[in-house]
Amino acid sequence: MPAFLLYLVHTLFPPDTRQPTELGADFMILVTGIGIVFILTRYQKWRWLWREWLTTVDHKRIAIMYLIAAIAMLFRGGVDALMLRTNLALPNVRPIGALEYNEVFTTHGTIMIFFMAMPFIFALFNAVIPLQIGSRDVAFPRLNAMSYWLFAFGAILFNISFVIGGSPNAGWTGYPPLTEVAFNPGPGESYYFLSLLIAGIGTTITGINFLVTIIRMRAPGMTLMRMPMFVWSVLTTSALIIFAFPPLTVALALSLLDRTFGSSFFTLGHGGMPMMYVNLFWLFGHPEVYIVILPAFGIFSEVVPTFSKKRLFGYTTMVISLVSIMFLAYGTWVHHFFTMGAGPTVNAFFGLSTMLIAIPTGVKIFNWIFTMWGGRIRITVAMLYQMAFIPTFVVGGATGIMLSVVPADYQLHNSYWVVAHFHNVLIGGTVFGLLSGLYYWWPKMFGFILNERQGKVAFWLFVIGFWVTFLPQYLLGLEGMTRRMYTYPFGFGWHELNLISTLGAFIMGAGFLALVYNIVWSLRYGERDLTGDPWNGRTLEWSLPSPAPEYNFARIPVVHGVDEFWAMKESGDTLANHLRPQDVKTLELPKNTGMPFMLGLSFFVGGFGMTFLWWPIAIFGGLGVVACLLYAAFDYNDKKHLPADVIRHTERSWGRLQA
Amino acid sequence: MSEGMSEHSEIEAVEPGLEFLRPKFEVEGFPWAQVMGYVFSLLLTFAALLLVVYHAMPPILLLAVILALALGQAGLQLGVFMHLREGRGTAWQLLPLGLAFFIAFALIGTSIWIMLFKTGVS
Amino acid sequence: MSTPAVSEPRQPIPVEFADEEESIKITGFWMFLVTDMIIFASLFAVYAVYRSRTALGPTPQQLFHLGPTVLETLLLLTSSFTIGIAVWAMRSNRPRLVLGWLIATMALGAGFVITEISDFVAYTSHGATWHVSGFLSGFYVLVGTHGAHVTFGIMWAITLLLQLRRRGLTPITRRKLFTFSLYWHFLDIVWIFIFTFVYLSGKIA
Amino acid sequence: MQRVRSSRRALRMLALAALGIGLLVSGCGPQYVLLHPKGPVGLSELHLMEFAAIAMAVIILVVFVLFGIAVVRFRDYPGNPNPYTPHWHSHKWLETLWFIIPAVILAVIAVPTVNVTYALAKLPPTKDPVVINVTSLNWKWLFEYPNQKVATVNYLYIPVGKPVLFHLTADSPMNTFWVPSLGGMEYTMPGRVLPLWLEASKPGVYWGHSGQFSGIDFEKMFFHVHAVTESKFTAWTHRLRSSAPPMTLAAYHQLLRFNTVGSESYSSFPASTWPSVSHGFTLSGGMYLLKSNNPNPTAQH
Ligand code: HEA
Ligand code: HEA
Ligand code: CUA
Ligand SMILES: [Cu+2]
Repeated sequence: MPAFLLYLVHTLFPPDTRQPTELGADFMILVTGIGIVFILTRYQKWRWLWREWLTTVDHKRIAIMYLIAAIAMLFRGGVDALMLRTNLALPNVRPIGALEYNEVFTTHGTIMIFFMAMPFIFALFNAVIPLQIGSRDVAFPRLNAMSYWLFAFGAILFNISFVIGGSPNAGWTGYPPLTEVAFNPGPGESYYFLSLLIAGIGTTITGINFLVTIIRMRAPGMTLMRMPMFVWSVLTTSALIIFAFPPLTVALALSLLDRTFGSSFFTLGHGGMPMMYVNLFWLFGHPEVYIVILPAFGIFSEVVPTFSKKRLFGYTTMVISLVSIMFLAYGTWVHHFFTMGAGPTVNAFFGLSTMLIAIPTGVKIFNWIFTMWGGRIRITVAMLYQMAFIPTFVVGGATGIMLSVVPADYQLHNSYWVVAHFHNVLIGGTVFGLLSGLYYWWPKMFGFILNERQGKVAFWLFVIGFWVTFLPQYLLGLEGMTRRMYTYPFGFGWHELNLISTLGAFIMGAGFLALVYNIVWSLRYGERDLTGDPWNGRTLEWSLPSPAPEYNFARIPVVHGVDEFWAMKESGDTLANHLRPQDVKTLELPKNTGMPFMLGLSFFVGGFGMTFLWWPIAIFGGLGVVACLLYAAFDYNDKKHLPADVIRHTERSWGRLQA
Repeated sequence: MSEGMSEHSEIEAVEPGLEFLRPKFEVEGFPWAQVMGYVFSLLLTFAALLLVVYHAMPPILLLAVILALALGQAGLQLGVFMHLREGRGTAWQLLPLGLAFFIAFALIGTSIWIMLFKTGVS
Repeated sequence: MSTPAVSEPRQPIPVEFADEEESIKITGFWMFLVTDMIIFASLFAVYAVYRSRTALGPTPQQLFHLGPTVLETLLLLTSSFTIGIAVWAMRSNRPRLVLGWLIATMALGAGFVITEISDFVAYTSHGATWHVSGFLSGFYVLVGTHGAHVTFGIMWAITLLLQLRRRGLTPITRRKLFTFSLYWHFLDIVWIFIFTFVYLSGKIA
Repeated sequence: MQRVRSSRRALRMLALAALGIGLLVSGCGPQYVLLHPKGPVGLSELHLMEFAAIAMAVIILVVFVLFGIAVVRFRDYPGNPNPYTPHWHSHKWLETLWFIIPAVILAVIAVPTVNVTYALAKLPPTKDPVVINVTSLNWKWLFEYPNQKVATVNYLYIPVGKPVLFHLTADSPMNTFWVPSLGGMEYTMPGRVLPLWLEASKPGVYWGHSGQFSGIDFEKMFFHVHAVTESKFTAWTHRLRSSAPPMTLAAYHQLLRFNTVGSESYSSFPASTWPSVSHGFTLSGGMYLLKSNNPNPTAQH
């Protein structure tokens, strides 16, 4: 028995993970875990948690769970970033060693992309899309919950790697053969492949779900060309997900087969070909960066008209540009490996296709500017993020164009120029967009408004910190500093700029803390949103109370044009004014179910077993998955009825029902 | 088991104005389309097999011809058996599928192009 | 369900689409097939690139026997036909026929899987395991993924059979049968490309 | 007013940022290796970069100005005299304009991009190159000179004014071979051999590094390129051939170990350390086949 325990401890906590930072993290997690369990037990909230949240199929609640996960992951990824920057502050001074640094930049990149940006956009999809298209729910509510739990357990599997067994350490791109067992014998890379596979299934399902929702569930009268622009962006994003995630799944699965079952795809010998992984990864990876930017574009297309009090400029060209970005996004992936010798014809072709994306993107930028032109701009926090986005993203896009100039990329590839470029678009585009959407839709999601003054403080810290961090990194790129170095020697002239950059990162960190303070403060003291329409909005979600009731619309609206709610308000004819008691019918709603949670848990158990090659556990998890699927197949009792009286009562309490 | 009794209530349940939603049942008869589809699918397969076994053409041409036969077979399955053009919102069935075919072939073609292209500094 | 936003067809539509909610699920299933198609496309791309990377192992020409493969093709084509008839029987509202043709489909599918496994066993017993070369890895994973899909399909068909027996033809079971048939035909299409692109073209010098 | 102040602050911020860039770039010293290339390849890449940078600066300027004007003129304050046009939502010519202008600018960048891409794939026709076979190992560089029959580790000698043709491969995870002063990088990958040519036009010692992360001691994969006159180069090869030890297969296997080493020189090298292309790349002397020889697989740590 002691021998077994020793084995267990040695496998789960191998010597090289017993370092101060990791022990600290272990301790933190333990304390937080005990704290949560204690609070839930103390206030007898277990049942509440299970019945109201863990089993929910309501898209609005799923949105909130996505949001919590995303903010937690922003924190985790941000702490990683601060560790990276601290290590690089001075030459040859390294608070964390190479081993940990490699783990930290890997988890930073992976978490920020897959477990921060993705759930964040899904939070907004879930919170907004059904309301904007005038629908009671998404097309497949249960699949929606399944997506969430697959994502959540994928994220948990990825995060426990830091405390159990050791994190992946081959970059967020996970290029072989570095990820093969010969070079990476620990469990880290298995964690990486398995957690991304699990979360990836969830993401693919989300893509299908929202695509079908938008295709089939729009309110009558909402033709394609009357959809709010955010809906268009989600439609194109979902299509991107559907076509982009399968190659990732294949790339990850093949790597896993190599690691676990000895196949020879990406090995050094045996005719293995690592470049195929690179090809498949970027077949996914490039569309992925548009997956995270298009929703941000959609958000800005809602925020700008609202706060400029003016219709969106160039609706048709906005749609054309979204759709062409969607198509072009599939045709550019080779720009991530121009330097893999595919030859001048291939490189020239993909260089040009990459440049082409600038055209539709530019159209959007100019359309936003001209939406503001002739408007009346109210500078709220949501609008401020948009106003920071335009200059920031244009610089990031411009430096991207310089990378697409093939010979220039020969020099700039994998240098800090690239690091600066992608933070410029990821933070300046995606994160600013998501934060803008967060402030904009927060009242709709939670029923109160985030304090604007505090929000502005967080905003300025974040934006100034951003430029101080990443502007110097362009110059570091020109100085020839390559990425993923855990430290650097003195004498290359890299130290001043690195120090400035580190300083900026801490300013950003302060901005994040201000943001969290803003949320926590507003939870208690924030102004309630009683009208349901705090910003004088233009689209249907603002026609509902905040937060929207479980059934969203007591009666499905009929749509006559773009900005339907704005038109209603202009004609003095809002929905609330003419909902008569006899319009309200008994509704059929999806019933809560524990299956999605159990499914996610089973995947988690199976994934954990496979990571450590503990086959009984892996098989147990697999059986759990089968059991969940069987349960789902034979479960016909998935609907509940919401009586018309209850709905009338709710609507009346909001003052939305005619007497 | 009750031979399809359960449908009748549902047929009555169709709302006025939505009569087209009334379930359409196939008239009893013989599944000619399916049988012909089956025969053609066998023909296409054996054509490809025979061409290859007897090396009927130069390799490149042969490859092209058997791939074309496979495509024909796919079209047959989609049209006859998967009833691709029936249903509601068929545009939304055809569009993604067409796109998927395009992307699938582009993906395979470009991967070959990128990975097998002979490079060299000359 | 609310009035749908898509333009509606003028003439009556096939029975499995009659229920709004179930027809949405069919649309969803088409989208799933799209993702699966891209998965297979990626695997085909892998195979295409790895075809010549045989290392010290056998080449396609040396490895493949067409005999079992032709048998597999016949079995799968026939099963595609039988499930087609099952859907036809569903549309003419004859539940008993549906059950019969569904069982036939499963039997043919099982025949396919057994033939494929015995074929794989023959290859590996000659030492052609996937460890040997990139080509063999690509081959086993492409063909094996398809085989796994068929196996999964058979298990799905079993659950379907049980539901059909219990509940007869309802909007829900009709939709489930129809999506299953889509899945099965889709696997047939994939197999045709495997047969053509892997086996037949492996025999072209 | 709060709103007025915050947008003014935004503008001031931008001005400051622009000034900062200007200062840092104009005051740049020799550490900006990409801006001070020492050979024709790096020079043509720099020219292209500068060209693209100017085009991008124009775009950025246009967007910033338009955006600035919009923000300043159309804020929502009482008595704003500028026209308020809430229903103005499209303009055919404007929208066409911003499809066309970026397209034109891109076309202007695209032409030289394509030209230089093809040009860099060709060796200069008149001169015959020095060939060097480069293998990246964990975490060191092996350079074999097939014509001079010598080999080095972690440093290179090349003649000035003569193109050098590198053949790049790896007997380890991927790296990129990069000498920023001379020109762009190219991957070293197991199972493939990629060509890259560079040329030094001035004598000097230039540092190189790997651009692709390859494990724990990746950071230490610096090497030095000594660009010397042709005669000095010949003398150097003679010296190696006469005084350095030969590289045996056993010595190569020593290099395969997961560690870092200093500079080393060899008077010869075995043929089997270079991949053979038959059957999709095999390597009889190296790690490709000798899995059992793989010294310490846990050396990641
Ligand atoms: C949100 C994410 C996002 C977005 C939107 C983009 C957008 C773009 N990216 Fe970026 N990119 C990344 C995220 C993103 N990227 C990431 C994460 C990496 C690195 C991954 C890794 O290796 O780890 C990367 C890497 C990367 C590379 C590879 C670098 C290398 O490794 O060598 C290249 C090369 O071409 C590139 C190019 C571009 C281009 C041309 C755009 C264009 O879409 C930009 C278009 C926008 C504009 C141009 C601005 C607005 C336009 C106008 C105002 C109109 C007028 C403009 C012109 C006429 C030019 N990116
Ligand atoms: C959306 C994606 C995203 C986001 C938001 C960020 C945000 C940040 N990133 Fe990230 N980054 C990536 C995506 C992202 N990054 C990717 C994909 C890579 C490539 C990885 C790879 O190479 O594989 C990368 C790599 C990367 C590197 C290069 C590492 C290397 O190559 O060696 C650096 C270095 O400066 C860096 C810095 C930062 C900083 C300072 C932030 C800041 O914005 C972070 C701001 C901070 C916070 C938001 C949280 C603050 C937390 C606190 C204040 C809490 C403090 C409390 C305690 C310490 C207990 N990132
Ligand atoms: Cu910069 Cu000289
Ligand atoms: Cu990209």
